[in-house]
Formats: sequence, structure tokens, C-alpha cells
Amino acid sequence: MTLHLINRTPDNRGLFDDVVEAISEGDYLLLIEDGCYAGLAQTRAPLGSLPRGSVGVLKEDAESRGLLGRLDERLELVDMDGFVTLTERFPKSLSWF
Amino acid sequence: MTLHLINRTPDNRGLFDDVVEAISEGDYLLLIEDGCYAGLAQTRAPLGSLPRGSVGVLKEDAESRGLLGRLDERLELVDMDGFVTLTERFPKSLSWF
Amino acid sequence: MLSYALLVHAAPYSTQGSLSALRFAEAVVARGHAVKTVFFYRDGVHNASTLMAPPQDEVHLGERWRRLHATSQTELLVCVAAGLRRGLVNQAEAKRHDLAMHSVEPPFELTGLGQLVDAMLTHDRLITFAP
Amino acid sequence: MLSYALLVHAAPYSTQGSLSALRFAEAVVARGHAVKTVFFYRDGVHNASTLMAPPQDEVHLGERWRRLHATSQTELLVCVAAGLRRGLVNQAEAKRHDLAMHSVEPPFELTGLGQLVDAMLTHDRLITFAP
Amino acid sequence: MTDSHHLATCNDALLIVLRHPPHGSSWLREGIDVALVTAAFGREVELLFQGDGVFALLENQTTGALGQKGTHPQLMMLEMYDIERLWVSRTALTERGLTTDDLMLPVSVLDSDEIAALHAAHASSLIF
Amino acid sequence: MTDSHHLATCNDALLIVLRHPPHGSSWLREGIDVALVTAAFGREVELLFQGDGVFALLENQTTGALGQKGTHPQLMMLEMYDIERLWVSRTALTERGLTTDDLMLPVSVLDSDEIAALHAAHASSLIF
Repeated sequence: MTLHLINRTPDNRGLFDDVVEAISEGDYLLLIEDGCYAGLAQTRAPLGSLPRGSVGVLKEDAESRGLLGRLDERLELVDMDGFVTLTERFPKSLSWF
Repeated sequence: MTLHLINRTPDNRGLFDDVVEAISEGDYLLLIEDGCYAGLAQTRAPLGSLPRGSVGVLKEDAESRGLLGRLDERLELVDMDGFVTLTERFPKSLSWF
Repeated sequence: MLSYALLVHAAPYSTQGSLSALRFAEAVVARGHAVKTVFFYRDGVHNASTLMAPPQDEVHLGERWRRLHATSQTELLVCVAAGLRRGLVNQAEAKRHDLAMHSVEPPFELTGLGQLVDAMLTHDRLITFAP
Repeated sequence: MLSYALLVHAAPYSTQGSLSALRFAEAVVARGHAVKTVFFYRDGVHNASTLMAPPQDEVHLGERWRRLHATSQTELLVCVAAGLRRGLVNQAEAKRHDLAMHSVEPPFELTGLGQLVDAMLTHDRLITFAP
Repeated sequence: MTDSHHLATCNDALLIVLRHPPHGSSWLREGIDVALVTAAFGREVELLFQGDGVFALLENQTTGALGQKGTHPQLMMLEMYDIERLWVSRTALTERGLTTDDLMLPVSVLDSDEIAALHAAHASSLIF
Repeated sequence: MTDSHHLATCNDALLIVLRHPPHGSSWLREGIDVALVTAAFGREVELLFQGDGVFALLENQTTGALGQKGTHPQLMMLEMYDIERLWVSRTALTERGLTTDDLMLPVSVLDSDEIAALHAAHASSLIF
């Protein structure tokens, strides 16, 4: 099982297509840095197909961008400690950029 | 009248959308570096809407990528001297990245 | 306790990647794990420059990496092939390339890519921070 | 004859942008125009490092920029704010920031952003080369 | 409040196009730096927020990781430098589910054809 | 020639995902460098060409501007390093109007669900 990290906006359409192609059931996708914008409730990113509880957004990065309160409610808010916990839980991580 | 330069692949969907939004009649779009891939005959880039004779591809960059013979036939092949000529003809240039 | 290796591709001050790597490293240490190795590759090598002089009200990335080394004995490894191209040289390499100055000092070490392979094999986790 | 200014944002050896800027500059000169100014901003400032030591079978970007200066009197301007953050310092700045080494030497000059504004106003063309 | 008359006439102001979001990279900050310096040199400057650049204007931004300052304090200085023409792409807003109510500064929203006209009307532009 | 059996079993090889095209940046070259060094250290390596990475395999590439070497000579060395499993995303090829006939090396083409399975089967991967 894999922890996927995305740090770019949905403007990078090809990137999001490739991530979705690579994700398996039981994987987790964490949106960090500019990846947080993909968590906006109304977005072009093709994350809607991913099951609830499998996508999170890094709280610190979402907050600095003014995104708290604007995020898709299916997303988990993950703080830095939670980020580390995810890397404990998932032996493998993949950074998409 | 403006010379637009693109150096990224059509994977950067938002970039191409923004360029198309900014182009006026009489402008010229030159594909350089990885932008050359947008000149492939079959491509996802929304360049089809631009008139013939207004889009070129930098020959040197297309050639090094193995793209000669694969390009949309509506494109002009522009060599380095031709690139400079375009900057003589267009007082303003815009680099999109 | 898990052992972590970080792979940093991001240039300092241009993208958030270096900051993200640092705060992640600090959070890993705070949870009682060890950050054994940080490997700087591509434009990430610029994190190792001893010559950076950021404004006083901005984080000094070089100092923060050195502090991580001091408190956690983290190895700070710089890919020598990526570094030499980009002007990151230590005293030995400067001499070998006939350069009057150098820009890399301990605890940053210039090493080969083999050290990255080694870090992947020996540590429990590898996390990449990209531009 | 037209006068050109180039704005280079691209880091050397990481993306094609610096190479594109150089070959464009050489083509401009070959057509009888003048490349008056190259302004290095963001990661483009790394083009000014005197410490780069690329493999012998690769283009040495620093040398090629210096050659452009020598043959065409092109000003090679480095944004000082972008440069200081990233470890690009000349002798004067090194002294001011208490650094034992420096990484920028003439013909590269550290200057303010005002020089970019000036180049835009005084030259006929401005072409940007991005990463 | 679009300003079609302004769009149509040729214009000596420097148009700076901001296409990158805050925090994730320094593109936005360094673009605004160029805007402020240009204005300080007495040249007129206008800003166009296109693509992900519209996120620069989102309300409620804060300092980021490890004290990263962000760009919202810089934007608050624009008025002091007499940079008052702020253009925003309607497409960029709509695709991101935003309206002008979400933005921290008053802006003029432009349709796609007006964006092309804005570019055409300016003798010099820079993209960040 | 997909190899579903291989996909399904857990795998000690390092999977390197190449997502960037040649020439425009050094991502591809530096990713292949990691592959070659890893193989030289005696560890098995497999490559997945996804997204724009499939352009790395396009035939008829040449040296680029100012003598830029490109990555096609590097790819020709893969066999010498016993790197023989080359996977390619079918979606990536199709969207770019390419088929395996356009490629310089023999590859195994994977459908989207097979790509996910490939990732799941490898204990470690790196993306370039």
C-alpha cells in the first residue's frame, strides 16, 4: 500500500491523470503545497472517483493558502504529525510533481 | 501584435488554455523546447482553433526530439534565424511557462 | 522507531519543496523517529551552499539543515555529479577543478548516486520532496 | 539593427532554458543585431556561478556567457536579491555578509531589479527564457 | 466593472501577468517585486491574474510553513505604489469555483476576448 | 506482451517512473542515471514510461541545441546493465497518437489497471 503525495495544482492535468492511473484500493493520496488547491469543493481535478477516507490535505498548507472552509468535505485534514503517521502506516511513498 | 512562445508540453493543460485566451488575430505562436510536442499531428493541445500560418515550431528542437515528419502539416518549421526574424517582425514577445 | 531518508530535488527559495522537506524532517524527529540521511539531487544541491545570504526575516535554509545535522546526526549528502555542474564544490573538488573558491563545507558531503541507492536499501522509509 | 535584452529565469543544467537563451543570443548577434543586456533572475542567477565544473563533453554555460560578453559587450546582470538568497555573491557582498568565499566575478554584475526595468525601457526587444 | 475603453487604446503601462499561486513557488512574489520596482521607477503598471494566479487574491491567507511570508502582505502594498488596475480572468475564476466575493481586493473581471484585447493593447508585458 | 503474472507478485526490483520528455529538462537523464547506478550496485531495476515520459522512447532523436546530448544514447545502454523490463502506459501512448511501432526499444504496454497493479507490486519506486 502506497502513500501518494501531490504538490502541484490541477492545472497540471497530465499529472493528475497519471496519479489516478497509478492508485490502487487501499492507497492514500495526500495533497501538499500547491496540491491543496485540488481539494477545493469545486475543482477540475479528477479526484472525485477516489473513495472517501483515501484523500487528505495537509492542514498547514491549506490554511496558509486560505483554503480552510472551502475544501471538499470528503477530504481529511491532516496536520504535520498526521503526515508523519501516514508515512508510518504506508511503507512506500510516491511523490508526484 | 505579439509573438507568443511556449516551452511546455500539452500535459500542462492550464497553460495552453491561458495562451489561447490571450492570443489575438495577427499574433504568432512559436513552439520551442518541450512545447514542440504540442505540434504533433494528433495531440490534445487546443491549437486546432488557431489559423494556419500563425503557429510555428522551432526546427532544431523538433528535430532533436524526433518530431520531424510527425508534425501537424499546418505548422511552419522555423529555424533559429527564422526565430530571430520573428522577433524583428513582432515588437512584443510573451514567454508562457 | 523508523529510520527515514529524504530525497530533495527542490531548489532553495524558488519552490516550497526545501521548506517542506525541513519541516517534515523536524516532525519525524519530534515523533521519535530518526532522519538518517538527506540526499540532495538536481537543483536540491543548492541547499548545500555555504554562500547563501537570505534576508534576516526569512528562514536560512543552510543553517536549518546544519541544525538538523547537529541535533539528529543526519547525514547531508550532495550528489557530486549534480553539484559540480551547478557550482557546488567542496575544497577537494575545487582544487581538482582548479577553482579558487568553494561553496560546500561539512557537514554537507559530496557523494555519488550510490549513496542514494544505499540509503534506499538501508532505511525504512524514503520520502521525496520535489519542486 | 535592433537592441535586445534577455531575461533568463532558467537554472543551468536543469532545464533547456539557459541553452535556449544562449543560442538565441548567438543567432541575434549573427543577424547583425546587438544583445545589450542579459538579466538573470530567479534560478537563472546560478548561470553566473564561477564555480560550475560541468563534464568536459558538456557545454560550459558560464564560459559561453563570458564569451558572449567578450565578443558582443553584453552586460551580464544578476538580480542581487535573488542571488544572495541562493548563494550567488561577489567579493563586495561576501565581505558585507561575512562570507569567506564568493561565487560571482566580473563580467557578471550583481544589480537591482531597477536595471531590468531600465533594460525594458531602453532596448528594442525583451525576450524571456523560462524553465 | 470592466473598462472596455481602456482595453481598446494602446497603453504604455507594463502589464504583468501572474499565473502562479502563492506559497508553492516564488514566481508570484518575484513577479510582484518587479511590479513594485517598476512602479517605484515611475512607470505605470497593471496586473492580470490568470490561471492559478487568481489564487493570489483569495481571502484569509496566512503565513506558511517555517515562517514563509506569502504574498498577501505584498498585495496590500499595491495601492501605495499606485498600482490600481487589477484584471482577473473570468474563466480562471469560474473554473476554480470562485467569484469576486472570495477575493481580498477589488478587481475588474475580463472575458476571454477582453483578455486578448488587454494583451494587444499593451506594448510590453511580462509573465510570472 | 504484457506479463500479468509478473505484475501480481511482490517484487524487490526498484521501479523508476519516467514522466518527463527528453531535452527540455534533465529529469529524464537524472532518472536514468539513478537506474543505471542502481543496476550497477546489483539491484534489479524496472522502468515505467508514463505521461510525457513515453516521448523518451520516440525514434529518430538527435543531439540538441549547443551539443545537448539527449537521453537516447543512455537508453541504448539499459540492456548492458540488464535493465530489460520496460513498461509503457497505453493511455500515455494513445493520447499522444503513438504506437509501439514509433518506439526505439521493445516495451510491454500496460492498461490503467495494470499500471496500478505494477505500482502495488513494487516495494520501492521513484518518480522522475
